[in-house]
Amino acid sequence: MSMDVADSFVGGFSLDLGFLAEASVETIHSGLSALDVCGMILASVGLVFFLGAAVGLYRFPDFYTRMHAAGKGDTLSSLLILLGFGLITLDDFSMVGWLLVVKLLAIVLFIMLTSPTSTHALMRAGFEDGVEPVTKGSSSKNTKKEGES
Amino acid sequence: MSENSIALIFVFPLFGAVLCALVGRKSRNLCHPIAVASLAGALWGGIETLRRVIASETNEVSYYFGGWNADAYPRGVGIEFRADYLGALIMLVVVGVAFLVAIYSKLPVAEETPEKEGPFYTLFLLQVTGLAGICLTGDAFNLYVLIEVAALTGYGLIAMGSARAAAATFNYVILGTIGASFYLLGVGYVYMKTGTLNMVGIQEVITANGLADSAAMQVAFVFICLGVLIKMAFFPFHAWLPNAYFHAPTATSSLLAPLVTKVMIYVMIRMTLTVFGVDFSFENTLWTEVIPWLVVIAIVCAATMALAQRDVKKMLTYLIVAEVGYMVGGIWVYNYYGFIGSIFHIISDACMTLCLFLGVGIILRKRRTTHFDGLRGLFRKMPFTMGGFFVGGFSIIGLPPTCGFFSKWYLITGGMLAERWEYMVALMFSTMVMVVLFFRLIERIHLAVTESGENIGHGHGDLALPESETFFDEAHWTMLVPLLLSASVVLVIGIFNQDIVNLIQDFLEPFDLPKGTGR
Amino acid sequence: MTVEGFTVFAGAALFVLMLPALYRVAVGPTSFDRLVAVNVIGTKTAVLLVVIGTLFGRLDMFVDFALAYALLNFVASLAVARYLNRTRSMPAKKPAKRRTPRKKKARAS
Amino acid sequence: MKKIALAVTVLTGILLLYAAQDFPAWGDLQSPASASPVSKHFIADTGVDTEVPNMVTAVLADYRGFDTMFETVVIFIAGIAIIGILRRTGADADAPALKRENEIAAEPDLIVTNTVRLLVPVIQLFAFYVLAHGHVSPGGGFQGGVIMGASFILVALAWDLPKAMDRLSVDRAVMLAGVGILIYAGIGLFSMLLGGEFLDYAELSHVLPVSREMARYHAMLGVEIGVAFTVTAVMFAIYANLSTRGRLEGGL
Repeated sequence: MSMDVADSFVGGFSLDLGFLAEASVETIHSGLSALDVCGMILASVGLVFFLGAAVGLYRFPDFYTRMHAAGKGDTLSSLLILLGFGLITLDDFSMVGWLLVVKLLAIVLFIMLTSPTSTHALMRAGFEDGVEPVTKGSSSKNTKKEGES
Repeated sequence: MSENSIALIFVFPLFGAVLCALVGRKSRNLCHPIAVASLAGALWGGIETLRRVIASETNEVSYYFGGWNADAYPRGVGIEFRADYLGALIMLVVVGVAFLVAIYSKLPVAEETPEKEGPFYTLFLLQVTGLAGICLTGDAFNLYVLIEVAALTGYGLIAMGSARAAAATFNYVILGTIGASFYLLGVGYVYMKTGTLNMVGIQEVITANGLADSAAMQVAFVFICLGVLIKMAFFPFHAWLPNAYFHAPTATSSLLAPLVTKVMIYVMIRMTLTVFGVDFSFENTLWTEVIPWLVVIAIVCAATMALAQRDVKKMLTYLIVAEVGYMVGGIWVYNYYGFIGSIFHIISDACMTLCLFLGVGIILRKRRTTHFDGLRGLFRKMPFTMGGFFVGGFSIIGLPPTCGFFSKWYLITGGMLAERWEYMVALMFSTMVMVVLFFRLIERIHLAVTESGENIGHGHGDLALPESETFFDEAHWTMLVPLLLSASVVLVIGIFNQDIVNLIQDFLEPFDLPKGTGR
Repeated sequence: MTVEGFTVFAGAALFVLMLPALYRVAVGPTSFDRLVAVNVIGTKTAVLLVVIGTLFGRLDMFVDFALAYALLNFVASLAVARYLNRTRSMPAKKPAKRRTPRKKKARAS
Repeated sequence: MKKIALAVTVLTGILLLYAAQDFPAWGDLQSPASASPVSKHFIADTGVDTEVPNMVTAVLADYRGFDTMFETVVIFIAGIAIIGILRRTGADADAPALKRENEIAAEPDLIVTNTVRLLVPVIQLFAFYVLAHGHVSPGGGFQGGVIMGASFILVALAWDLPKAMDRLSVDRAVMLAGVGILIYAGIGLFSMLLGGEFLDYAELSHVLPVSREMARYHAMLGVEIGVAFTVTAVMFAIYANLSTRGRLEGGL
């Protein structure tokens, strides 16, 4: 999705979101500071990673590969997006802003710990349950078709 | 203390319930005395409340939780309990019935749910809290919360019995949840339109803003009525009731059968009269035309199904469904006397159903079955128990001087004055069915006749039974005394019916209901 | 492009990218696939809560929601993984395709 | 039967939508709902009455505290009922456990246990934060209790139920739930004995060295603590009984 498409997308919603803009004057300034730009870049990178995770989840042939895509892409993209929004929030360096960033970092830390752990637990449960991985000689037809349907 | 009597009605059972939960594991024997004592406290609070209502000039007493009284703050900021004659009378019935059942439940609970006295009495007391609160609350959302309290405890109490009881509860849970959801949706719509949850406040906003034509309010009314009808096991939605009450433990069915459906009918009266107002509820022609016919179908079907049962307890559960039809009909024939009959029937039906279920519980304990075949020779064995049981039966048939006669009289009068002949025919039909049912029972209990009609022995009556089956073996006094008390209450209410009807008339007077013929 | 515009864009993109995961939840084919996808959606919902908080300007409230949501998501996925690990009916000696209804496959292909 | 259910659902939906047309317009000041003095009082006077900045908490715990008390009781009922229905007693408890077919006991996973060991204290701290911060931000007894209960469930998930029951046994959980109700209703009863109505927290200013408004403020915190006790205990008790079918051994 290119930027101007995104802009028109936002423009389409601007009518409905008018009251939000008024409510959010404090946090979001009209001008763009360097921190904002950094944050937006970080969050965009995070979104790209999430795109990878989503495509992998959709397209990969078996449980283990999907797990791979989801476990890595999902964790990293969450971290990046949260950090990006942390930077965006920080742009006036107020006390409240710092507090929020600390809380956001807590979420980042939390996701960093829990997401791989739950991926591991699910993977182990799947392996012990006997979910069959796709191997070179095996019939990858079935699974592949499922992904495409 | 007297000005807090309304709070005491549920403070005693609430603290009693928590105490039961706390001591329940270690010293199970304490639970029964705690339950009886706290219900005695609640009964005192209830009587005190009724006394205060009679003494007050406006015939109602308000109690504002959290001190948000209507003088200093806008009405509806806090939660209000309003006791008028209707609420106070039915609350008193609830607490009184629960008190008797609590005394009665000592042996059945110890035998049927061993080692679970703690949870049982906790749920029992909270059930009473919920039901008594429903009768007094003046807040539509608080009513929902209390309905949920009563419903959840009911599920727990029923499912605590056998494995079959747990299976039967499942239907009840599903239908009960659907009913509660409908009620909640309706309350949500009402709040959307009126901006208040206080019952009096809603009525004021409806009249002040002319909301009677509003589509949202009408849909809300339909939803609330539908939810309440499901909860009270009105005919097409009755499927949960017979199985749930049949498989429930004795103490549970003795508590729930007389109270739950009646309290929901009270909610319907409260909603139609106090909250939405008479004009709104009854000038809505389609709805008012449909319900009386549904009532007719309900009464006839339930009575027929009761006729087909070969088990006393199961038969009684179908009779409850028929009685629900009576009372709903009394409301929707839209007549002053119909309303008197409905309200009076709530009171008398609670007492006589209690009487019958207590009797059935004793039979079940002695004979391990409630099938018709297990009944023979019982009269000689337990004359007092069966005497009490028959009083309840006569009252359900409607023989004077029991209270059932007078409430049925007012119902029929209401139907006649409103020219609802189909309702009267249904009432007559169900009375016939009950006569057949109960005289068949009496025959079984008195005589040595089996289900196929075959006489055991050669003589008449239970004299022909061997001595081993007819020796005097009365029930334990903790079970017998509540039964006899409830039977005498049935008679006392019947004899002093005029006093109660006067209170009901005082309540109904301001509502301007049609009294004569013609609509 | 303003920060607000980017926030709306990020929220919308997060939502749109959840759809493939939702497809995986609906289609399967094994229950573990569904669980992975549910886990992904749960994590992203926590992120989405932060984004919405930024949009409303009430991030101070929404971070608490997000943290609680991430926590409950973790508990849920652990619980389900534990449940499936425990209730399998055969030892894992011979890997066999289970929980893969044949009919569904035939319909899908 | 399914078709009837579908028809009923569709009919209900149509009715709801039909009625939704009649709703007051967004922000319509003339509608009875907006004009009612109740909403105005909540918005304008919450701070005056109770000194609590978060009016949701004030409405929940004070204006409609009676509702909230019974909602807590509902949770308590759920816990007690589950125990009453599922708990094996007497001869039942000694019967051999119903083994599912070829069931394998899962052993604690190294990675999961280490992560959980790291997280549980943090989660419990967060629970306290949510509970205590309810006056100014979203949160309060229910939320804090859920998070606290989740931490115990997490221990039971990572190791097994006995390990969690070392920390909070089910019997003690039932007691804790009762204590929670006792705290809530006790504050209400105490304010009644001090001369007000039930749950009239302002009367507590007779015994607390604060103004009537601040008495409400502090009593609300006490009430939330009671709610948190009940919710924590009931969450854990329900989990323990459901996951082991009332046997309280092994766990999921």
